[in-house]
Amino acid sequence: MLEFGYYPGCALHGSSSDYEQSVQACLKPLGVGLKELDDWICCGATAAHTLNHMLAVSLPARNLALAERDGVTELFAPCPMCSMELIKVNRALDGNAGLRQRVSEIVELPVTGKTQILNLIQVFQRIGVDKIRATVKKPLSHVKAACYYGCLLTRPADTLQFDDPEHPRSMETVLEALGASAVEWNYATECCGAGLTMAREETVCELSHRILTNAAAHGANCLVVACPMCHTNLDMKQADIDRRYGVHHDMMVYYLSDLIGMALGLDETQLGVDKHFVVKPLESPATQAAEMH
Amino acid sequence: MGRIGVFICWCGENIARAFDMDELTEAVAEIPGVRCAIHYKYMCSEPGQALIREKIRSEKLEAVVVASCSPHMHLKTFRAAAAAAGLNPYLVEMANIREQCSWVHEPYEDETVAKAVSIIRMTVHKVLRNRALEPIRVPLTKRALVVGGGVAGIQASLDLADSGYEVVLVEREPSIGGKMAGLSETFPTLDCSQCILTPRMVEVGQHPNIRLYTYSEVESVEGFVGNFNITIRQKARYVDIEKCTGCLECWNRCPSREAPSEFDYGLTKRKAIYVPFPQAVPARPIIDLNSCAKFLRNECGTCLKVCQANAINFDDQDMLVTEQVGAIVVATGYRMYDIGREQENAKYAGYGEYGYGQYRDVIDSLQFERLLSASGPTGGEVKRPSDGAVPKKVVFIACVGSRDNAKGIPYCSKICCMYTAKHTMLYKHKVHDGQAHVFYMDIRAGGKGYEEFVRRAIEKDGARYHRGRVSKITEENGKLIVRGADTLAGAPVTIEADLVVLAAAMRPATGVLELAQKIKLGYDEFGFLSESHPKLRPVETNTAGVYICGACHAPKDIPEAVAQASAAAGKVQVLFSKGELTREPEVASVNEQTCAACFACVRTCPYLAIDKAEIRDRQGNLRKMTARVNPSLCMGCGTCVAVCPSKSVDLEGFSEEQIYEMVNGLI
Amino acid sequence: MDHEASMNAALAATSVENCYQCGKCTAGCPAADEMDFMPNQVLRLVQAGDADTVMRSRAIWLCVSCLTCTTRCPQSVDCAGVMDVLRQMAAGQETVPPDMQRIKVFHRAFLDSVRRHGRINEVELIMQFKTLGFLKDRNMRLLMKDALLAPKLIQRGKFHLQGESVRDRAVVRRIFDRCMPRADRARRATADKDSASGGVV
Amino acid sequence: MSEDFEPKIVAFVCNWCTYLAADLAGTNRLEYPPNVRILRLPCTGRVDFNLIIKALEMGADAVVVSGCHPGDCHYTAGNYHARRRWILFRELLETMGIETNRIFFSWISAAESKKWQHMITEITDQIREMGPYTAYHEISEATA
Ligand SMILES: Cc1cc2nc3c(=O)[nH]c(=O)nc-3n(C[C@H](O)[C@H](O)[C@H](O)COP(=O)(O)OP(=O)(O)OC[C@H]3O[C@@H](n4cnc5c(N)ncnc54)[C@H](O)[C@@H]3O)c2cc1C
Ligand SMILES: Cc1cc2nc3c(=O)[nH]c(=O)nc-3n(C[C@H](O)[C@H](O)[C@H](O)COP(=O)(O)OP(=O)(O)OC[C@H]3O[C@@H](n4cnc5c(N)ncnc54)[C@H](O)[C@@H]3O)c2cc1C
Ligand code: SF4
Ligand code: SF4
Ligand code: SF4
Ligand code: SF4
Ligand code: SF4
Ligand code: SF4
Ligand code: SF4
Ligand code: SF4
Repeated sequence: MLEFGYYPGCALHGSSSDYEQSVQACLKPLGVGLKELDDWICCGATAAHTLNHMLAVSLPARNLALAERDGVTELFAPCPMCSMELIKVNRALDGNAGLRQRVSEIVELPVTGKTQILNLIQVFQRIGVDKIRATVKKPLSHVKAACYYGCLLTRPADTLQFDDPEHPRSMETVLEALGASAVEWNYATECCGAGLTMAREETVCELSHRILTNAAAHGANCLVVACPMCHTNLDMKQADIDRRYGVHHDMMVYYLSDLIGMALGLDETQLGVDKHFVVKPLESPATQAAEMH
Repeated sequence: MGRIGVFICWCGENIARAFDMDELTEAVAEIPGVRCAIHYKYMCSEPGQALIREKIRSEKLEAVVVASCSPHMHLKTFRAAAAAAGLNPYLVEMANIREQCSWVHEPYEDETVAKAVSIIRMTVHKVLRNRALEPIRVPLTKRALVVGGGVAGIQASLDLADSGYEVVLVEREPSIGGKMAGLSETFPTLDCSQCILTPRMVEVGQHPNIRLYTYSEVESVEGFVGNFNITIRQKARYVDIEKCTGCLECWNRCPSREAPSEFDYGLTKRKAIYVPFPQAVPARPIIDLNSCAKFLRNECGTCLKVCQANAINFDDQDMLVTEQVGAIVVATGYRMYDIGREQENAKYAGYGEYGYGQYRDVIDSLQFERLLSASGPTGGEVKRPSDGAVPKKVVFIACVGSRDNAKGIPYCSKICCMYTAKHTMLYKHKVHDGQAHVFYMDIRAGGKGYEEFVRRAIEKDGARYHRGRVSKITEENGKLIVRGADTLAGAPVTIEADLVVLAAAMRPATGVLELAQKIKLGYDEFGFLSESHPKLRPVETNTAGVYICGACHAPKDIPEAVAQASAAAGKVQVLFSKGELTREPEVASVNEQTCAACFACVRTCPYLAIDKAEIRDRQGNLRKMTARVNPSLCMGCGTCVAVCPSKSVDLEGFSEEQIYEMVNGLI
Repeated sequence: MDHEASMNAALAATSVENCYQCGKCTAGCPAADEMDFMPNQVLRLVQAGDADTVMRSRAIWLCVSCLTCTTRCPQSVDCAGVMDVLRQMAAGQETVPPDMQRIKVFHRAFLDSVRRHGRINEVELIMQFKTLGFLKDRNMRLLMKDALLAPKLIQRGKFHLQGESVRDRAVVRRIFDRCMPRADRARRATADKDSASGGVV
Repeated sequence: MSEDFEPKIVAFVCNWCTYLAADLAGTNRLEYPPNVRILRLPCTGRVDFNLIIKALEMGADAVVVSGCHPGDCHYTAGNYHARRRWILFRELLETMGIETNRIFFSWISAAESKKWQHMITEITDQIREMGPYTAYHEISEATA
């Protein structure tokens, strides 16, 4: 059985609790245990590096220090913003003894920056795509997804060393194991506005609108994300976007974990899919087949 | 030795003004080993030289020091004079008391005189330890190898062959011609590339002095300047080009048409037995086993049946042949930077953001040349690959790969600004209602008529130039959405294009590094071959007898490649103009008994003149390893002497002993 | 390392001097259309030593930190990092254009919430952001706007009215105190007061 | 130091750059003190550091090594070798207690006759100030 340290980050304990529900529900049948990091603190997100460089280093560093204290070597952070901030600090600490010492003093715990950070997709990669394929109970042949990575899952590429920042393929690979298909489209790594959700709605709506439009134009019947902020912008804001642009996107936005859960035979309510703002049944294979006749 | 003659020159007043010449001469006569010391008004004049000759004979001098001007001025003169009197010329040295003494110090000062004496004493100390030397003679094979049959290799071969030397031309592809054979029209004059190149190709094919090996590679190179021994691998072609008459019946009848055409850069398919292009030299087919039905499935054999000349041979094997040459010209040219995501080396990260290889209507500039070419897949009509539609809006992107540190190529590819301007023009000439857009960073058009050419593309043919790089290309509804910037306007620019042409960087040809290692050529971090001196020896290399030309040296256009090729041919002719090669004998040599085989010298020698050698006893058992200098390659810099930890290398003319004794003499 | 030194180090790490003004950052920036200075112009002004002009710009606040520019820059300039540093400098200097105040206020409210609880308390954050934002730009519509969304969130169990706090809140405060320069701290003291009254509204 | 101390300076110069600069200084009649003795070598790459010590041992008060500018070496890279060796050697000399401030490295191209003139003038003045070099003999006596 695999076990990872778990850093939920604020969003998963707040307005993206459906994501946490989904992650936990789908990992259980795959035999993955999560051990939540004790007394973790917020990573500071965009706000910290917008306002104070040292804080942007220290807040993630405190969490890395907690992980090191508790002997956690692999830490799963489902929010790409959190995982990117954690990795960035890891890299900054690595090979800079001066900074390590200074930061250790600030966060009151020794920190070396050696913990390996995993995002959602990497957790699935660790489980093994073949194992997932073997565990699938209900292949998702009716799903034609546009995999949306957003900006932070793959960037900055040389720091994260995760997937091609221009043409990532890791989500597609997982989806194919589920029997779903993925469309080729153009906005897989275009930004949705991420952290500006509240502060600058017009920007966020415009960017998200373009993403939804492009996905539909390329024949996707849903979007798949692995980021709470992307989900917020594309799902929660969808009604707002519809109103603003006089359209009706009506696009399901799944977490990658939702689809895995569904393929493993879990109920949508177990995964928290019912808590999304846009909820509608995707055409099942049966109805699609019926239409073709 | 102890019979040294010292000849002190007045140089009119130039030297004599500074000294009392008699006193100086007397002081010099005191130096141990000096047999006679004489002063004279003009040593380099005929009477002066006669004086030296006479004294060499009468005093039976064993060595000579001329104390006068700089050795750069007259060392050759005096060595020749000594030789005329029967003295080995390497037993003559000069003491520079003019440039470095009388001209720069106050006259008649004691210090000045003392200095002149010590300069002469130092030189005497040295010449006492000079040895009689003979110039190194190297036999010379007056044939040349040219590697690469692009326009540069063709030019070099023809120049050499026309001046009467035999040329061995080795081309890796089934035909010569290189990239130029596939170009449409060429800047800056817009003449048709094939029209000017194919006659030259035919000439190569028919020239009595040129032995052409196509579909062949250099397997190994041994020897050195004047005496290279080349092994050439002739790859199996499965068609005997001696028997083949070139009727092309096989080509017409071959049923397989699967492989992407190399000549059209994948824009069309070709058959399994094919001639690369109609004007190929030799105009003989070749079979690509990877797409031949007989070879793959034993299902065909049509060509075997139809060939009247019995030229098809499925049992053909690679063959090794050897050739002796005296000089080598490398002209292996370039290849395009691979814009796609897959790279042979992670350093050259591809351009995922441009969708090359993903969107069919994003092509590179060599592919666009084919679309423009009258002999190309569309017969010269501009039609885009995806659906054959005539593109009404074409975006050209400059500096793709070039000047991009993040992708591993910081240099400018130099010609893409020009061919991009050419592309916009030719496109406009063919699609009158079309609009060309160019994204560029700087326009680099230095050359005769080049700037005017670019201005014509903009002013007359209406190409719209945007100064900025493109960030991303996406495809929507059959249009390519190009997102760039116009930094002069200070705004992002989005263009919906029908076709996008990427002016990819030029990189050296594949396999050039292996070749360079075989020939012992230097190359830069990008794999371009290094010249000996960027200004004064631009086509020579640090390996004597090896020359470079064309785009294997750096990105360059046809005029430059051709000029360099003629220069390289000229250098070979200079080399061949002598009966045999003679070299200055002031070279290094290794004391093989004391050499510790650390090979520090091997690594430092800039001319790769030192080899690792084995010393074996009579039974052939390895006794020890040693370094060994090849006197034909050593240039006499002495770097090896300084690095040898066991003091086992020494340099003739500047030996350890000589230099120590000179220091001794100075102080 | 004090705040300024760490900012200078951060700016140095961006290699801003390597920028050769190709504009690829601008071309890919999702926010460029709205910016007063294009990303490449921001870089140019910093190179030219005119940080003052860019610190007053709207561009640095419109940047959404998506890293597109940094990812594609041919000179490996960390353009997004430059934006960060400029925001940090501008935030400390009160040169933020009026219509960008909201963004800064949001980030500040965010950090205040973290400072107080160790994690984000979303309800509090929204309340504080809305009131502070309202005090800055008197935008009534905005004040009311997400009030409509809140019930839906609560209904979906996505809003924790209580919010979470970490056990060791004292250490969080100490971390903040060590990182924030004195001037910032003084200002935050007033922000604390504002938010206290904000809580009442 | 005695008033009439005249330093002895040995210059190891390459045949292709600095030697020609010294020639040109002559052609241009650029005066400089006669204290320098020029020893022509093919390349500064030939300069073995034992040579420098030898010169000091034999009574030189200063040593100059001068050749082509980086990138202009007649033999492509000899001057790089010389420079690299010098960096290593300097430490060695310092541990031996030899004053490295009496050893001068410079690049002087064939055209830089003025530079040659200035350098020699300056070094001569400087060494005249420093006085004769006796340390070597003191060291070798001490270690003997
Ligand atoms: C899109 C484009 C448009 C251009 N348009 C123009 C133009 O309009 N005007 C202009 O002046 N220039 C133009 N050029 C430049 C022109 O193509 C080059 O200057 C010219 O081809 C260089 O000639 P070359 O002989 O050095 O190299 P190449 O043409 O590359 O020839 C090299 C030859 O060596 C062979 N070879 C390589 N390695 C080996 C090996 N190991 N052993 C044996 N053989 C080997 C190759 O097969 C090839 O035949 C253009 C270039 C491009 C990319
Ligand atoms: C400011 C400046 C800086 C430069 N810097 C560099 C540099 O850093 N690197 C570089 O590579 N290049 C440089 N160059 C370029 C360089 O000067 C030229 O490339 C080079 O000098 C050209 O050499 P040439 O022999 O063709 O012409 P020239 O040097 O002009 O020589 C022509 C000779 O022909 C003689 N002559 C002319 N007419 C007649 C006649 N009718 N009969 C007999 N003799 C005649 C002239 O008197 C002259 O001696 C520079 C040029 C300039 C202007
Ligand atoms: S040998 Fe030299 S110094 Fe003597 S006269 Fe001739 S040029 Fe002058
Ligand atoms: S049919 Fe035979 S002779 Fe004719 S081209 Fe083919 S191989 Fe040559
Ligand atoms: S045997 Fe091969 S090459 Fe010959 S005709 Fe058949 S497929 Fe073509
Ligand atoms: S020649 Fe022009 S297009 Fe080519 S790399 Fe240089 S500047 Fe860029
Ligand atoms: S450096 Fe000296 S000891 Fe070493 S291999 Fe060369 S000659 Fe032999
Ligand atoms: S003297 Fe120079 S060229 Fe000759 S072998 Fe030694 S290092 Fe090589
Ligand atoms: S992409 Fe990089 S080099 Fe180009 S303008 Fe932007 S920061 Fe400068
Ligand atoms: S990080 Fe900021 S400046 Fe860079 S592309 Fe994204 S929004 Fe634009």
